[in-house]
Amino acid sequence: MQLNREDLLRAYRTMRIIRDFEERLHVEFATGEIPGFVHLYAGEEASAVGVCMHLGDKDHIASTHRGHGHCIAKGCDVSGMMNEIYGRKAGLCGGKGGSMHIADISKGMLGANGIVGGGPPLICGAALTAKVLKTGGVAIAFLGDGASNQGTTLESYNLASIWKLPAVFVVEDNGYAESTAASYAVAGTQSDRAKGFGMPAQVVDGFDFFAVHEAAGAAIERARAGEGPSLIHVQLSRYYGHFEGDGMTYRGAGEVDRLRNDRDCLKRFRSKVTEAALLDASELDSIDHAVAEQIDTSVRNAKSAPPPTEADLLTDVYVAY
Amino acid sequence: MQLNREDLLRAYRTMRIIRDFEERLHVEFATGEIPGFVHLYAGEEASAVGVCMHLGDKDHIASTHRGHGHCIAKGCDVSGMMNEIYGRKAGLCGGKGGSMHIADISKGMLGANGIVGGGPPLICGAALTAKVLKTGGVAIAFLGDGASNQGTTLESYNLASIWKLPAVFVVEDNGYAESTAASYAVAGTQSDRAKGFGMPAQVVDGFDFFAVHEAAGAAIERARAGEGPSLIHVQLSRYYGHFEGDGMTYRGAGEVDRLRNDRDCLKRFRSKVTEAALLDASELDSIDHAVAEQIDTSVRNAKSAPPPTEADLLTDVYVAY
Amino acid sequence: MSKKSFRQAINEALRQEMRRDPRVVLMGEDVAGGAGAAGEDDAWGGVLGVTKGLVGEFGRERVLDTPLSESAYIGAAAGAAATGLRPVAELMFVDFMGVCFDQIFNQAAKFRYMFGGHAVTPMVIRMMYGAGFRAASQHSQCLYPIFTHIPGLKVVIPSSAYEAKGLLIQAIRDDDPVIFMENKVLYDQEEEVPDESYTIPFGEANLTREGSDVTIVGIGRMVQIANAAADTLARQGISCTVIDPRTTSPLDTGSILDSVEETGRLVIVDEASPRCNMATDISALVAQEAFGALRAPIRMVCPPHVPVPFAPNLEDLYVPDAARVEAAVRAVMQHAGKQGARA
Amino acid sequence: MSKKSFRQAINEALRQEMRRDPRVVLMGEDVAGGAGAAGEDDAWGGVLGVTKGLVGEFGRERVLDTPLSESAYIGAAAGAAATGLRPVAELMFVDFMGVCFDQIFNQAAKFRYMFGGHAVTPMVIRMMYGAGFRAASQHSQCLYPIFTHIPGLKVVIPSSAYEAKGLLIQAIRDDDPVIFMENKVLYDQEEEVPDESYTIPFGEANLTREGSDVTIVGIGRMVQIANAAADTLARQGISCTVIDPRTTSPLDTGSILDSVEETGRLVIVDEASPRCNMATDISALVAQEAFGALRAPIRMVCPPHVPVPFAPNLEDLYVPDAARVEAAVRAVMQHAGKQGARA
Ligand SMILES: Cc1ncc(C[n+]2csc(CCOP(=O)(O)OP(=O)(O)O)c2C)c(N)n1
Ligand SMILES: Cc1ncc(C[n+]2csc(CCOP(=O)(O)OP(=O)(O)O)c2C)c(N)n1
Ligand SMILES: [Mg+2]
Ligand SMILES: [Mg+2]
Repeated sequence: MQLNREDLLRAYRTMRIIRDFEERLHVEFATGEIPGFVHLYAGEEASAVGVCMHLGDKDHIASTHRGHGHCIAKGCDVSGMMNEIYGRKAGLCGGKGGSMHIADISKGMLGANGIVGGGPPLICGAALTAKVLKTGGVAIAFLGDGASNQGTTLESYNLASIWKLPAVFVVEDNGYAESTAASYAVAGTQSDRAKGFGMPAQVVDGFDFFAVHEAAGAAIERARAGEGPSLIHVQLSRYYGHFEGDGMTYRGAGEVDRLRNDRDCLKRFRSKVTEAALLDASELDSIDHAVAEQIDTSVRNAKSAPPPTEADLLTDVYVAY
Repeated sequence: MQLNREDLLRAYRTMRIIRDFEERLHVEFATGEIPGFVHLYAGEEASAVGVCMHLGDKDHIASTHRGHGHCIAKGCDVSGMMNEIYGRKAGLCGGKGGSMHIADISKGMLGANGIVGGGPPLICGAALTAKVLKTGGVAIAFLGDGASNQGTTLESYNLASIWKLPAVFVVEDNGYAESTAASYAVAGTQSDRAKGFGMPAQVVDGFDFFAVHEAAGAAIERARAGEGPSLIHVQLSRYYGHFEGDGMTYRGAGEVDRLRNDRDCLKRFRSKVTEAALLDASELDSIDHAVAEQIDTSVRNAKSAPPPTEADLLTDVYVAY
Repeated sequence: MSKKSFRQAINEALRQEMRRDPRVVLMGEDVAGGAGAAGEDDAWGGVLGVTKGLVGEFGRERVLDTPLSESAYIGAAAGAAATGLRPVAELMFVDFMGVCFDQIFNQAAKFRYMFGGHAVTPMVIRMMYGAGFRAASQHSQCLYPIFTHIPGLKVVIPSSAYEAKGLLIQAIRDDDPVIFMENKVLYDQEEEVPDESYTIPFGEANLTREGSDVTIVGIGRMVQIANAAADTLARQGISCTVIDPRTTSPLDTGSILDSVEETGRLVIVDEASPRCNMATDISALVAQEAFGALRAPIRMVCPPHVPVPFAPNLEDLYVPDAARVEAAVRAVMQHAGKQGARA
Repeated sequence: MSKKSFRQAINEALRQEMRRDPRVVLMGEDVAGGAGAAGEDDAWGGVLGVTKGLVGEFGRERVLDTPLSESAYIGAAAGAAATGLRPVAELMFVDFMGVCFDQIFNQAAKFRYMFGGHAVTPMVIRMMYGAGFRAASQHSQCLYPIFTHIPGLKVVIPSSAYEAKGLLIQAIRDDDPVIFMENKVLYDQEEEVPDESYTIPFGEANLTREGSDVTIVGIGRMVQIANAAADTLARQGISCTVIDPRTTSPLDTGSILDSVEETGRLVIVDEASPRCNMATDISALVAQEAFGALRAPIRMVCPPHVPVPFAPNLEDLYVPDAARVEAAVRAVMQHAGKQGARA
């Protein structure tokens, strides 16, 4: 897929929304106003956006506990998300799900997931639907390096492979599962694992939007063409702790600062498109301003929005019971 | 490990016991006297024996639903097994386990298993014990091609690998999981899967006792030396249905007959050792006769042995409650 | 209408629903059988032949043999259900739920609530349960109390062939995740089953017999045991109502409470392990909601708190039988009144 | 003796047992933390810091960080237990049991019975449970009724720091597989806890308060809710016995029955989902075994049959609180007698 001006602006805007969304949550969480566990995606934006740029509403994704970025990239309403994270009635899930369960099935977003490895089987199902009903859709599972050790994930590789499902497994390898390094917990390589299940794999630099975008394009095209699933090993990093409150003492000194300075996906995108004169810096600046305002508004609104009503406790368990 | 005369005689006798045990169960099952599900190992003897010849009582194995061969090869008492299969008080498990749950922990046999993929995690534990308590022991998981698709198995590969456990995974690939062909259900290859989890793998002809014995020897030596786990992909076949009662209509015409005639592990062993003049045919014949008698006696005894008593229903749930 | 086995009733329900609705797909280990093999296609039709013949009519795109990967394919059923198919997945034995439970109870069951009512997950998971096959501890369990415990699941336990067909068609048309439990001992049992398609609604108990002295509630196959006991007891002058709840979630609490209001006595027959099972669930319901009507202790007839043993003589002792039900009914009949009940 | 938090009490129990017995090993995700990472070792000590400091004393051979593979490492704990170690595995949240349940209920729990009494499997699986953390549907469940349902498992649910230490030491010394459930809301709660090691036997309930009007049984943290309610009720002239069963399997049925024989009234407070839970289990026990003593309906105070909601206001409504317990106690006190009970 060639990226035109519109695409580039959209890619930048989406990455910027994710970044600001997360940076702001980091600040707001510290005030104690945000309930529950919050896992921030800041630093990994190029992955969600590079992949989801190829997708439409008939395509499905399954996300993880670190789901905000995937949600935004897949088109979930940002203020609906913010409301959800604050536990508000106007949240995308009526305040019943929270950060770890944001979903919008109408957008093909099958949910963040509190269970590591929960998503890959679901994505086999979404891909099966696409295949049986011939929708032309594809289904993408995002998963972490930690999740790559979960049996549910590995079984899904095999199932997708033998059924030749239009699926893509995007392993977002940020080097850690909580405080445990992937270098300790993951034997072999992600690509060799894919091969073990008869799937092709690509390794990409997850700080580089263009690299992700290209690899995802190829994998998705392959899936749409009925040639079966594949895996993308995206190498990236998270800027914040596993969840808010994690002191990250397990990380090397200066590790995050270096990444932020030298490899940040937004900076890199900006210099690349401005140097190639594809976009003006001023255009990007105005996106930055607009996004800052959007996030600010959404936080302000969420803070004052009403919570669910008592009656909501009992609804939505079954379609009918 | 060099095989001396004693070893060769033991190997042949053990394979012959397994074969006769299973052939006889096939006959007896048809009379309706044997309760429950029975999965026969006939045809696969070279695998169990080729592996277990390297093991002592401090080494552990975990078996499968198709467990009789592994039990016998690991030294379980044959009449105790027969009694168990008939549901007798004198059975190895007091009649409470039956064919799918024969175990003898004192012999390092951690049980047949009714759950496909149940064994590999257990074997990681046995290997951990060996490592922590420095027993010098190794732990072996036998598993089928079907079980190689179970998440529990795949997770165990990774765990054994990152913990460098003294473990060996023996994939007994008989081409089918129930009626489903491995060619359909298993994407990739067993060796590539091992590689995906950072383990070396060997592929061996499972009709050839010597090939299995050699491969297992290397893998077990490696494990004992603290160099970590490995995988052996044993290619073999079962002579009977998935379980007794299976008409095997899914198998190609003459498939089993051809294997029995051309590749049988016992025939092959016999011709190899007699041609090389390592053993006399008469020695093997007398083993055949002795084994036939042993099995006959064990069946006769089991048929007339008493079942558990009513009180046994309630015992052995807890050590203390 | 003609005599059909429990197995045939289920097969027919699947066939009729697959004809009616192209979104209904089947998946499971060997549900067709013979995939990739050189011999006969449709070689198994499920491990006990329940789905035999369906691949012939609907093809391998709708009757999907799966690898031995329950998490992946049960999860796939959930994902497919949330995106437009209506899958019927087979778990083979309920005992295997331990390798895929997360996809059932944390995913499928919770989508709707977690997502604020925006998900619909119309899937059925069929599975065998129960003792009596000499299949030992890992192939003989009931475990429906576990599914009943989980909000978001519906749990259906048919007690006969007629019930199985109507309840399975209902399950397939239902928009929530349904656990459909088939007692393997019943597969060969026959009764009159209509040829045409029909549904039996969830949450409406069936009173298989009405009487005035004691209410007996049976679960699944235990309904038959309860009826057998009631036959004997009737000859001895004790008149029982036997209730088949059909579904444990939703549970028709009204029918049970109404009956106990009339009889004042309750016996529950449950083949599941005795702790936190359906017998305790129904007993607790009645002890809270119909206490004033109770004239005797509630008695539960259940197996002991032990795994299912292999040896036939032990397994026969393990499963509740009519004699134990009769004894329990007689005990509640003989109860002198409210005082001194603790026996 | 000094004030210690629930978290510290557990940490101390682990430390003392690891010192006492070299066969005791710990494993779980991030139980040490920082494995393979460039920064601090012992970086986490468990997701909420419960095992902090242990790797420093016992090293990485006995405090094992695991990959995100619950089936493999919980199963490894079972296999290790059967072969000579005494592992304490951490499942982190009970909600994750769905990815490894088979290794718990079909393997560890059944070894001894299936193998005719020849297996000993001394393992403990620690895990957090319960609502109150705004952690939503997949990180807030109780699920102990599921473990209680399974023969072969023991289930321990401490209600305070003192209880946690003594029960955990007992669990580690116990020769059967033990599920040890820690309510995450309690971690920071402090009370006097002896420095030396001590055990609290399983199957012996603790009567945290004795009274004559109503018996209240609470499970885990609900014992505290029950006590709070009993305080208020005492001021209103209603005298309650509060029973903490400590272990749901084995259950101290004798203490519960004896108390109900005295009070004639029973309220059970259970944070678990209401169907087939501990409230139903205990209610059914009493309705069968102490019926004659009952003077009022048994009342269960439980959450509704819904997943745990995220929004704080909904979660607060979800979890049983003292006000609901008080209302239930008042209701059973006001009950007029056996007639017309169905409200
Ligand atoms: C089945 C399961 N086990 C454990 C957890 C606890 N947990 C939540 S996130 C996480 C680490 C996940 O690591 P990874 O997959 O690499 O994703 P990342 O957090 O790095 O994005 C763990 C262990 C869980 N939620 N589910
Ligand atoms: C978890 C689980 N799923 C399904 C089954 C039913 N089952 C028993 S054996 C079997 C096939 C196993 O195939 P394989 O691993 O190749 O072993 P083989 O029978 O060929 O020796 C199946 C599906 C089971 N026992 N456990
Ligand atoms: Mg990670
Ligand atoms: Mg096989």
